Amino acid sequence: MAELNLLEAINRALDESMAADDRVFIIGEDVGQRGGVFRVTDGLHAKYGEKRVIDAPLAESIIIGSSIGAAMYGMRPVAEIQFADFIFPAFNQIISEAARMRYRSNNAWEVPMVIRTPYGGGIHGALYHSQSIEAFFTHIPGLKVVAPSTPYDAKALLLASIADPDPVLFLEHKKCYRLIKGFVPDEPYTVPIGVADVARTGSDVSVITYGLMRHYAVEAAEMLAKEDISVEVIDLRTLRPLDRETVLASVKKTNKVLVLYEDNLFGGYGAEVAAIIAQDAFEYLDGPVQRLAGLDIPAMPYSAPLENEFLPTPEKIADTLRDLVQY
Amino acid sequence: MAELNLLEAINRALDESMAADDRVFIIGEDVGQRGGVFRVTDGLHAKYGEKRVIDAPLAESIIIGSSIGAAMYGMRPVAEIQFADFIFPAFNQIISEAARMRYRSNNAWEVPMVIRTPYGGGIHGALYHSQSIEAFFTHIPGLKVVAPSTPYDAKALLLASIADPDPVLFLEHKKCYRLIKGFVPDEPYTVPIGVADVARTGSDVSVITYGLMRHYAVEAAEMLAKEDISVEVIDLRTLRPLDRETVLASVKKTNKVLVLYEDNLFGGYGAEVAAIIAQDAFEYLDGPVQRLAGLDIPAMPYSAPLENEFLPTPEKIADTLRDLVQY
Amino acid sequence: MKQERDQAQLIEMFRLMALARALDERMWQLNRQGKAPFVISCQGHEAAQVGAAMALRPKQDWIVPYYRDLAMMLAIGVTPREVMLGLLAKADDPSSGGRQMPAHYSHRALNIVSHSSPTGTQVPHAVGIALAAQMRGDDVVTWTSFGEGTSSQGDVHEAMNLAGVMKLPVIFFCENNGYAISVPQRKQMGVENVSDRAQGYGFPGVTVDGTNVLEVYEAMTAAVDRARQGHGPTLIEAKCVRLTAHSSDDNDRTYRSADDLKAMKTRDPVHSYEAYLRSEEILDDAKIAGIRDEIKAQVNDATTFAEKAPLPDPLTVSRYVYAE
Amino acid sequence: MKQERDQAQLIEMFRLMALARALDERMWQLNRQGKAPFVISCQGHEAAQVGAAMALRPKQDWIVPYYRDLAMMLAIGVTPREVMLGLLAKADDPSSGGRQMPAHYSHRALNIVSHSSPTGTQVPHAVGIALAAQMRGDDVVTWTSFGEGTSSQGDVHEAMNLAGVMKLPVIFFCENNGYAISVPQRKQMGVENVSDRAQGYGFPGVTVDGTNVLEVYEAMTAAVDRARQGHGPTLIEAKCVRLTAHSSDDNDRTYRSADDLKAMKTRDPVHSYEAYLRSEEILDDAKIAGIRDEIKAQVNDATTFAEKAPLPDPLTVSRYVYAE
Ligand SMILES: Cc1ncc(C[n+]2csc(CCOP(=O)(O)OP(=O)(O)O)c2C)c(N)n1
Ligand SMILES: Cc1ncc(C[n+]2csc(CCOP(=O)(O)OP(=O)(O)O)c2C)c(N)n1
Ligand SMILES: [Mg+2]
Ligand SMILES: [Mg+2]
Repeated sequence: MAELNLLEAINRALDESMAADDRVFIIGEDVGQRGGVFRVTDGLHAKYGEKRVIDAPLAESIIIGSSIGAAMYGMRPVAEIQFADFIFPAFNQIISEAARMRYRSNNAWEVPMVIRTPYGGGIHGALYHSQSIEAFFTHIPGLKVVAPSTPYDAKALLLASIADPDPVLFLEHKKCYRLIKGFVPDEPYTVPIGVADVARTGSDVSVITYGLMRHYAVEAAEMLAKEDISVEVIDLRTLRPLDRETVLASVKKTNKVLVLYEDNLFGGYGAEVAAIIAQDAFEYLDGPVQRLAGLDIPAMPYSAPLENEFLPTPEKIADTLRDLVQY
Repeated sequence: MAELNLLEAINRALDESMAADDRVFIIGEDVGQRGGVFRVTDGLHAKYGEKRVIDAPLAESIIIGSSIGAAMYGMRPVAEIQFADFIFPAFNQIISEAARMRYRSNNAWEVPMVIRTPYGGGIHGALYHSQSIEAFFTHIPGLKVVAPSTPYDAKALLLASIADPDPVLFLEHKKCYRLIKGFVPDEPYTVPIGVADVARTGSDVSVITYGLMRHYAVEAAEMLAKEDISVEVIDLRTLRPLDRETVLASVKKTNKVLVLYEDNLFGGYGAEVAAIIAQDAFEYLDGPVQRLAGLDIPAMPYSAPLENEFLPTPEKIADTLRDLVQY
Repeated sequence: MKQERDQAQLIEMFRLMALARALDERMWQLNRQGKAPFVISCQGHEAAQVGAAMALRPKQDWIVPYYRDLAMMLAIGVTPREVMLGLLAKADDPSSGGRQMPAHYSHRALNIVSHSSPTGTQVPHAVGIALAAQMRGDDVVTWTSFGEGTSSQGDVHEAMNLAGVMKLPVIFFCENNGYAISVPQRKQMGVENVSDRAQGYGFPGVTVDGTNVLEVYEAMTAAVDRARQGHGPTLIEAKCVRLTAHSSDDNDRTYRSADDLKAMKTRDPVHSYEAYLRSEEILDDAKIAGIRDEIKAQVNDATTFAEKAPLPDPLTVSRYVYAE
Repeated sequence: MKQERDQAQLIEMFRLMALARALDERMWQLNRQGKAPFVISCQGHEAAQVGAAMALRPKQDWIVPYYRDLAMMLAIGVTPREVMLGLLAKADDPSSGGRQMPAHYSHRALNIVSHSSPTGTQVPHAVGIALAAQMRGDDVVTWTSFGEGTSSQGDVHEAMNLAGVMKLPVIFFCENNGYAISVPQRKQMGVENVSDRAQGYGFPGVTVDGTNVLEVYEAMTAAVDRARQGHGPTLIEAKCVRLTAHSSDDNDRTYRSADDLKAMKTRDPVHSYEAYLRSEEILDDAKIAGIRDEIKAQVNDATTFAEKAPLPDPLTVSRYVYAE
């Protein structure tokens, strides 16, 4: 049992996978000697060599496209996109190819690959180093999308993703990389894809969230606990397939719900969660299905006074929950 | 006043725009002598020449990317993507560039361009000639998304889109191209971007929809009228900006709502509409916010027995509405 | 194939080309009869494909094709029955069980990789397959094809570039028929030859007459040898003709003059190869009639077989989104 | 610039290069002082950029730059004050009002186009601008720049291809410093020279010593003439050195040896140009001191000015998503 930050937990999972299965390889920009711009792949180049930790040319579509081919051949590629904001040149390969391969070939072919990428804001990354991208990818049947928020979950879910026979987009919140620490067992353990975590138990209102916002929600819940408001926080961990049961059970228990995410509000992933609740838990609702999310502007600006406006904060979350509880 | 089909109405709008403003030009694959694979640009090459109706190389990213540059220079490009399914190679240019240009330059630059593309299913187009793409693009602040379903709306909205100072994605349902006919005035008239249409007035239940599904919803409403069920059909026409007022007014009136779309259900555009209703019209709801949409499979298969399973039909819509009214 | 140009081989090439042509013509018939909603042809590309296939080892080498590659499919081992199952979108279609449009070939047992409709996306896959084969130390060559129009796509550039960096055992095979649907080559690129691109990636590029099966075979043999020896990729551009409209949804009279169409027919690769084999006295009327009879029977059999085969069960529509 | 290499011009080139260097060094100081969270440098690229700029007509030609182009910006007319406003993300930053990271240049009045962080997306924009200028019959040349790493992106291929087809008045300027962050050129491409790509698009490609301002100027002048005469694009590859880490977020000791770094310093373009001007007796100690004093005053002024300037008003965060 070691205390690791999120980044270290991911590094461990990569290392263990590569040690256990020689079909696993890493491909991406600066993943080699540099160990990745965030140093997530630190040490792996030295340990496994440049044939298994491949510094790719600066071209996202071929990073993904060649990983698809290698996966079809029988390898287990783990592709890194340096920032989630730079995944869009590979959008066509991911959604038209990786995600549709099994279906279109009537199960003859499969694409067992993982795409890892740091996403999310709050680190002065400006418009193109802060984005949330899950709304695009959770809409795609054939793809799985995982977004752990703790070192414990990150390690196990990355191992599960690499073992999964289908393509998995693995989202790493870059503000959590060094900020979030936690104990990670040395012995093997699992966290299955598709199972949410009740991060905090409560009875007055549920918050459905993931990523950095899980931590902000817990902070808000702690503030509200002092006011005798009991908040349940659900950390989805996997965004597709969504753990509907856990979400609906929580809403049916508390009868009030806030869907919280840091991406732009309109058309964000939380819209789907809210829509499911509004249809399937309608009879249990004692208040509107509330949403709180990032601003509807093209992306987070750089200058501090502007950047600070973008994200929900623990205070804003607490305010929203207070109103909702009083509804 | 002429009776035109959707395709002809769009052709007229292109022709009138080009005649009125020499900054307007068309660029796309096969748009020239061929007049487009659906013949939407028929006759324009002959009339305006190959400098204003440009047959581009087979490369979507440069079709959009060069249009962005030309728009910044002061032109009014109308880019055609031959099938919506093939827009993804240009995804990065559209969302990272066109949609963010004004914001990122603090209003110094703008990208007044239109991207026209046929979308939607039901024409034996299989996985890659049938897709709905609006969920990806309606999530993007900085972009407008228009999806007319009648010749009358299509002509006016295309003229409005070309005149708009911001980038507009203009979605043309390919099954409607020849199927849907209607009278189109010869004299000038306008349909503003951002205003929904009450396609049918009713009092028992509202259907919020757009595109081909508007016509299916009206069919269903007509069936149900015989059973004394009064259905209101809202055709959004513009998907972003969404006409929240019209949507909420209808729901507040009927107290029951079905959000209907043909794209895959999970994370589709209708999720946002449902989420807005669940939050902002909560007190008026006498039943769950119901959704009906395409299947959650990678895309519509080719073989007829499979293809027929994908889309909501007027019958399925009527069934859903019947249940909802009885709720 | 020990002796490179032994007669049996030369005749087999002819048989494959003629079979592809006959099957392709039958597809158009079925289309006109309303039985096949969509057809896209290999007519005019037969020599390029058969010449290429003959240099590959079926089931060992990997094939990453595009929609015009009917003759390649037959040469690698897809049967006419299987092809017809695909055309009619029947349940047992090995490509996709009727899920994809016809001519979106795939055949797992033959290492023929499933491709999609967006043009050019298959080229990166081929590079990834070659990378995997190189990593595993397998004796595998990967062949991928695309039209000259598709060479304009960014994916093709990125794929060739990576293959050049890593010296991958992959052959880029561009079937240049001068058109991307209606767009002529001069509107697609500022050069005569797509093969000129190769030197920008650090490997050889060669242009051959794609209507000459033997010329193609020779260039392919050299490229396969290169790949196998670890020297990396080759770009082969085969100048073909497109003897039909782009597809059954197209009408090429709107953009090709009657003269152009006529001129093109003089470059029919099946005719010219037949003439060559006659002039070399490898084939004569009787032998040709024998081959054609056999082909006709095969095509008839495939048609009947596929027409009788069951359509997919609608209940299967939601299967195989993920592993089951 | 009538007489091509008159002394004033040669000195102006030096002044611009030295100003860019001094401003750039100041940025790193501010970074170390915790005042500027992010810096990305032009150090080692000054000669390439100034040589290029001198062949362009400010406010008439269009500039589609990338993040290393500080010296180009200064040469076209962006002031040191404006640059510093951008570095410190102040409200009056002409690039973005502090919305983008530093070095994401834009200046509407100078026809300097806003670019983003995803590499290579600007290159298609340049082609579209050139297309528009050609359509309008305007006497405008469009210049766009990118690193050699970025030349691997599909967008760059698609852009060059279209420019070749339409013979557009655009100059593709590749600043090749041998690295894409940590990835050395040999892992990026299978060729020595990015300029080899041009022949695959049907226009000239030339490689020049990007640390030699006069050599760059000459190649640029030829390319500008070509463009102006309607002969179409040119690809110029300027071999530069990157004298700093990739950015203030990078640590290049993890992938460049001390020897490599030392060797690179010997190719410092500002030093070598100063030495050249001394050897030609165009500059001497006194003149250089004068220039450096003037530059120092400018850099100090810009720093103080920008430090005092107001930050953006948080209430503006939602403005300009659409036209208002
Ligand atoms: C990304 C994408 N854009 C557009 C299309 C529509 N389309 C299908 S085939 C084709 C032309 C292909 O031309 P070429 O590559 O030369 O191949 P050919 O058909 O001539 O063999 C086009 C534009 C597509 N399938 N995919
Ligand atoms: C699409 C995209 N992928 C990755 C990055 C991260 N990134 C920023 S600069 C850079 C290297 C650029 O190298 P090069 O083009 O040679 O320019 P240089 O910095 O050397 O001048 C990378 C990988 C990015 N900005 N955009
Ligand atoms: Mg072609
Ligand atoms: Mg570089």
